[in-house]
Amino acid sequence: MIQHYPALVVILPLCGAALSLALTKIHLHLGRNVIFLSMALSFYMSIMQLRNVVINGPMEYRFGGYAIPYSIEFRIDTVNGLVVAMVALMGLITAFYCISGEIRSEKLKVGGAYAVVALFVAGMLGNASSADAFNMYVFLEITALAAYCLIALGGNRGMVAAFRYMLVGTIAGTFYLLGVGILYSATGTLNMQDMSIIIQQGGKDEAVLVALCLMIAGLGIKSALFPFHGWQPSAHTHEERGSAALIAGVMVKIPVYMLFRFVYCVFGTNFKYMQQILIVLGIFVGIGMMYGSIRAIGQTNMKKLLAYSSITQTSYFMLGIVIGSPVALAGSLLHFIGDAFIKGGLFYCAGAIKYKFGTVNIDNFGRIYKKMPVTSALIVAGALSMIGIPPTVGFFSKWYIAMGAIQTGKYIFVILLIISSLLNAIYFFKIIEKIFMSKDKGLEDVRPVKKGELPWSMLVPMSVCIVVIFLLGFLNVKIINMVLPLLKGVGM
Amino acid sequence: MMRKVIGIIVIIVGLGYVFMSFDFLPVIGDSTAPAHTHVSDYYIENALRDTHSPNLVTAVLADYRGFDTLLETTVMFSAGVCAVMILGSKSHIRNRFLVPKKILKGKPEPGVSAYKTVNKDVMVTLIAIMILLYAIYVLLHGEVGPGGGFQAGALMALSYIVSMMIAPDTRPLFSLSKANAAALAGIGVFIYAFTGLLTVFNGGMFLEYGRLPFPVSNEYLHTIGIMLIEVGVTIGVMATIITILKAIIERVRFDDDRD
Amino acid sequence: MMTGIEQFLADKGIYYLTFLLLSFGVYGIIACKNYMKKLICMNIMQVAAIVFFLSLGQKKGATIPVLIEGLTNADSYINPLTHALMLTAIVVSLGTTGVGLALLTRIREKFGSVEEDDIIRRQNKL
Amino acid sequence: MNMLAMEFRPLYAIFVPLIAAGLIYILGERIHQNIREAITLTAAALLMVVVYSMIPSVLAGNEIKLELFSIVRGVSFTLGTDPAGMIFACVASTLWLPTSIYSIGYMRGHHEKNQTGYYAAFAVCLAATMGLCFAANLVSFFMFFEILTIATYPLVTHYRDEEARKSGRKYLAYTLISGQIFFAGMVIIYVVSGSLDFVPGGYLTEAMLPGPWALLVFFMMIGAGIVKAGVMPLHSWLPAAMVAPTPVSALLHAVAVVKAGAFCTLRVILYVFGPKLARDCQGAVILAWMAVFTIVLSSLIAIRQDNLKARLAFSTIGQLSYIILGISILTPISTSGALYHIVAHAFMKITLFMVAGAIYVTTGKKNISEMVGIGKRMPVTMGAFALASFALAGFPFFAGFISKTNIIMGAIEAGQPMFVATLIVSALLAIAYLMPVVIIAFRNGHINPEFAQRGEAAPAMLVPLLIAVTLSIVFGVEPNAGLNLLEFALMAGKAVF
Repeated sequence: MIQHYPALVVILPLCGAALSLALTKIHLHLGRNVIFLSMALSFYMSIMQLRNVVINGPMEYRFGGYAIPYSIEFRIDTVNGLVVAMVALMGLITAFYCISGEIRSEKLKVGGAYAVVALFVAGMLGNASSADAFNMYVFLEITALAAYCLIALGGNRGMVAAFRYMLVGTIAGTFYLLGVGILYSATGTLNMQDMSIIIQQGGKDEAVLVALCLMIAGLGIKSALFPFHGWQPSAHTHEERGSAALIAGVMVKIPVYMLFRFVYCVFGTNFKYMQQILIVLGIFVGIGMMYGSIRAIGQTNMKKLLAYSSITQTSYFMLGIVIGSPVALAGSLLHFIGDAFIKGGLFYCAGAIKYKFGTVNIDNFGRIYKKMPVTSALIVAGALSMIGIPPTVGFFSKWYIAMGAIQTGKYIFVILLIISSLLNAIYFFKIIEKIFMSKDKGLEDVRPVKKGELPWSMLVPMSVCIVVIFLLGFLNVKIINMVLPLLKGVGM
Repeated sequence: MMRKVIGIIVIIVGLGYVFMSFDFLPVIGDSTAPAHTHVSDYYIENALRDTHSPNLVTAVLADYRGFDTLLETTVMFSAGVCAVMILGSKSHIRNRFLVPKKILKGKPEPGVSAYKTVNKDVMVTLIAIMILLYAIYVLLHGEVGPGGGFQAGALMALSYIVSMMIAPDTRPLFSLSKANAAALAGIGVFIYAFTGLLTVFNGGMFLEYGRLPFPVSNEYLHTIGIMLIEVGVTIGVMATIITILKAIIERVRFDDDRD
Repeated sequence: MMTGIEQFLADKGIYYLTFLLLSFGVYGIIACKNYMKKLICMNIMQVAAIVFFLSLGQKKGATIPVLIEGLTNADSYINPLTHALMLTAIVVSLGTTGVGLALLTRIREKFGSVEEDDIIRRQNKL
Repeated sequence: MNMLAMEFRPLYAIFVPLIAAGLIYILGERIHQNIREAITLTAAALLMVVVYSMIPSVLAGNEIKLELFSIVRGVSFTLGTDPAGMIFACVASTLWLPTSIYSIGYMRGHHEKNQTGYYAAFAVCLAATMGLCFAANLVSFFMFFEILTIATYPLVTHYRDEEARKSGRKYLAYTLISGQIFFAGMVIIYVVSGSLDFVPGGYLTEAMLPGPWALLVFFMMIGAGIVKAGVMPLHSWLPAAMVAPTPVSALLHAVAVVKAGAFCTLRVILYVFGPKLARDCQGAVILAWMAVFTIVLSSLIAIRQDNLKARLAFSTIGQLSYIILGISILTPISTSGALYHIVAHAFMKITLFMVAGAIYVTTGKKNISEMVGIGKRMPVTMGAFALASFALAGFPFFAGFISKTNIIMGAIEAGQPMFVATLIVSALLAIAYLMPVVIIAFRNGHINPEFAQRGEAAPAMLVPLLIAVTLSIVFGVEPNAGLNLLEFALMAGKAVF
């Protein structure tokens, strides 16, 4: 049965979402529980699939049973096996987190909310595991549509933010579609494996150059790379409380993974214009790292602060692609996976504080660590990992990125890495100071929470995030050894 | 104003330069271009043998790249759910259209004044039936002629819209509340996904119609497979269109509102 | 010189026009102030992408991709793959426009107008 | 002897305080104060037992090497005992017991808030210090180095008021920036040399870091050490950290943080760069002159300080630069002198801080000008202060004397007359800023009415004070008493050269 796992990981949340509305009509929580079951199953399968890939090599799955270039194909190797597992886990714990945000009044709204989250996760899972260019476009659109809805659910200002994000997102989607079209016109197939074989034979440099530029523009907009990041801060501040972690934590990262897949696996590294493109990308990444952190320092709204800091994180993942050495790539992949839990976790905290005290403004976070120990512990863990203090995953990913940068002689990126992690330190310790030390602002509970700090449905995801941040720290060598044989650097 | 004109001129000239300097696209219409020689001619030559459907587009759509169409239907479904979630909250807006319960209670017999516009109601029901019949034809005839699930679904929704617009106060052939329509859309998508799962349980790859469990020869299996997913697509498309329609209508205040 | 441009227009003119349509759509999205106009320009942009794909799939002197008894060689039918893909793109643009309309109704209802500057003014007051 | 039990001892040394910290933090609020203090004390005692049990094996020369899991691809998390590490570990573990007894007295006497947080952070600091001593490669060293920084932050900002936050910010700024630069240097070394393990005598060669690169990486690596050790241009976080309660400054200045800085410089220069490369790239000479500049300047500033704790802080900056000077002279004797000075300075300085704390708790006086005739009221405390001042000044039969003479002999052997002059002048300056306090305390002219009758400090503070003074004398008279620390120092010195 295991060779069916790549397909089932994506199909199960899809079926869960499809049925949830009908099942909610039968009983209020039946739809929700079916979605939890489907997500838990898909997470279990993604772990089994990852284990299988590590043991006996990449798996591929041809939909409809036809030969490779003629049917859609899912190709799972260690790189996207890890990404799929991360997305499945984040999806599961975010679904748990959304329990607290339920509007029990209308049956439709309960079933619909979970259906949208399940579709969102199914879209990202598919995006990570697909090996067909056009198929990725459709998954990209499913994720985008669900994201517009999740942002729109965050109240009236969310509507405007969702509309603006929709316009920008559709521009990005269309650019990506045009890139796929040009690649199809040059190579004749849509399967990435087949496409790279044809491109490797050469003679198609100009088409690949134009397609690459379009894709960088499209995927750059989607992942809020520096020059195209305009939509992100407003979108993240008004998100629906539960799913903010998913959108900021995971959705912003999937396009970076797609760009990695195209640049390194499809176009190959000895493509004529590759050096110039990587230099241009390097400039974007460099400015992006600085810009995100500097803007984040001045913010008082915690969600906006996290939104700006996720612009920096996107530049970290692109850093691996720009530096080009396999070690740097492995490092940025590790950061990719770790940061989903760090950024996701921090958004959970922002949501939890808003849920309990109804405020997002940092200044009146006075001394809340007494009332919210788990949240403050997660904020501290996230802060340490963003700065790069050893036991957490942040340190190890910075280590590999720095090593890659030094090996290829690109010292500018090491300096940028250090400066931006210090800038991160500034605004994170500002938050820590406010939480642990500033005067008590006497915040009282907005909602009568029965016992303890937060409903269990919020505490579970947060503690999972804390555990994973430290766990990834210890497992980093296994992950790197898994991933390294697969990556070949630029001009190495 | 000047700024706009300059902007447009810059775009025209810029794009012209790009297209002149890079010849990355094949000359239009020449059949030796790489786009036509690699994958698509395999489809043309083997479509009849593999999928037994003369309509190449349906063959590619439903069989070779069947997974894409499943995702297409999910896009439709997610658009429907999103529209409902966004517009769904305010239920206190006066329900403009007669909900079936009200109609069934006081059914106007022929001769009562409410029944006065006989011809409009009769005409609407006739048209609706005709549209529905044509929709079924398009659905079943999909793989031969240029048809398929999406058009059939749109047509079914059309019959609902026609009866709702022309005679709002008569009972349409079938009326769905917003929640039911959304649920139906979900079921449509599930039918599609379930046919895929059927083939998986039966030992084949996802959506490999050769492995459907029905006791029929291979040739017909593909046709049944395509038929099943077309039914799923139709239900999904119809229900989504109706959901979005009802969500928007309940929310928007028309100028000629009586209240 | 003239024949050069005519030759270019004959061969690649359609692509140039589709990209032109695309850039007008993008320009419209950025430049227009009214949200409804932005939505329409978004649709123009998506149509441009669809036209580009379909123009890729053309073959000179080929019929529609429904198999006819006598004809078997590939050159006589136009490329069915692009048409199948574009069905998906059409559905995606329909879905996005549907959600966009839903958003616009809520914005219109809450902010009373779909003009960008009114919305921003009222939004800050909110 | 069974090797296995010995094998994991360095790991036990790290886990004992860590487990204690966990217990204190989790149970802290629920259990009675005395039980919480009992946890700290038992952990301190246990730690001393574990560390002392390792002494015989290190003395015999066979080092324990414990390779656990691979922390980073290609580098594994290794712990190992070597003479230099042993000295620092013995000092830290020995001082943990008296310091915690003292802080119980201080905290209770001064009715401090959130004591649970204090004791938990204190225990984590000790765990990090143990990790520092036993780390056998740069990655694990950096790991514990950063944990120490983070663990001391809540201690520095103990009072949670605006001033404490400001000094906390300054402390973090200095240490984090230097930490990140250390990280970059570490990566460069790993890429260039391919290994990060500490090798006595260093393993980097001229070929690996050609020309100016060696100097740049040298200063990137010792930057973190210098900041923590408070060498002049980067010292300003240390006086600012005086805002913290006295047991914390005792920990900061005598036991953990400052010593970690000196230890980091020692590890980098002698175990990574190696004396030859350090001398070739002129790094050692520049460092030596920075240390000399710091010794002189800090002693002069110390004389003018009226607040007792500020004066002691500047004296710490001066004394630490002794160690840095001893290391950067790059001769066996001066290295062992510097190592032994870690021991001597720890005991002497901790006594002075405990005295300052005792005075503050019993009489509430902070400035020296208010302490006229305090000897009448607290003769024992001020007696200990006088003894410790003599020791610090380097009088014979005190711990300070041995380490200073070694460093001076090293300087003579290295042919650096200027350093010898500085060391002697600084001994005089030490007297200049410590003796006035003693003289004022025992003047019997016009006495402040408060000090008329005898009112010693609470026994919980007095006992650790006396322990510390007696130890500083014992280590002066018989350096190899019990823990034979001088033996370790000499062994380390010989091993490096």
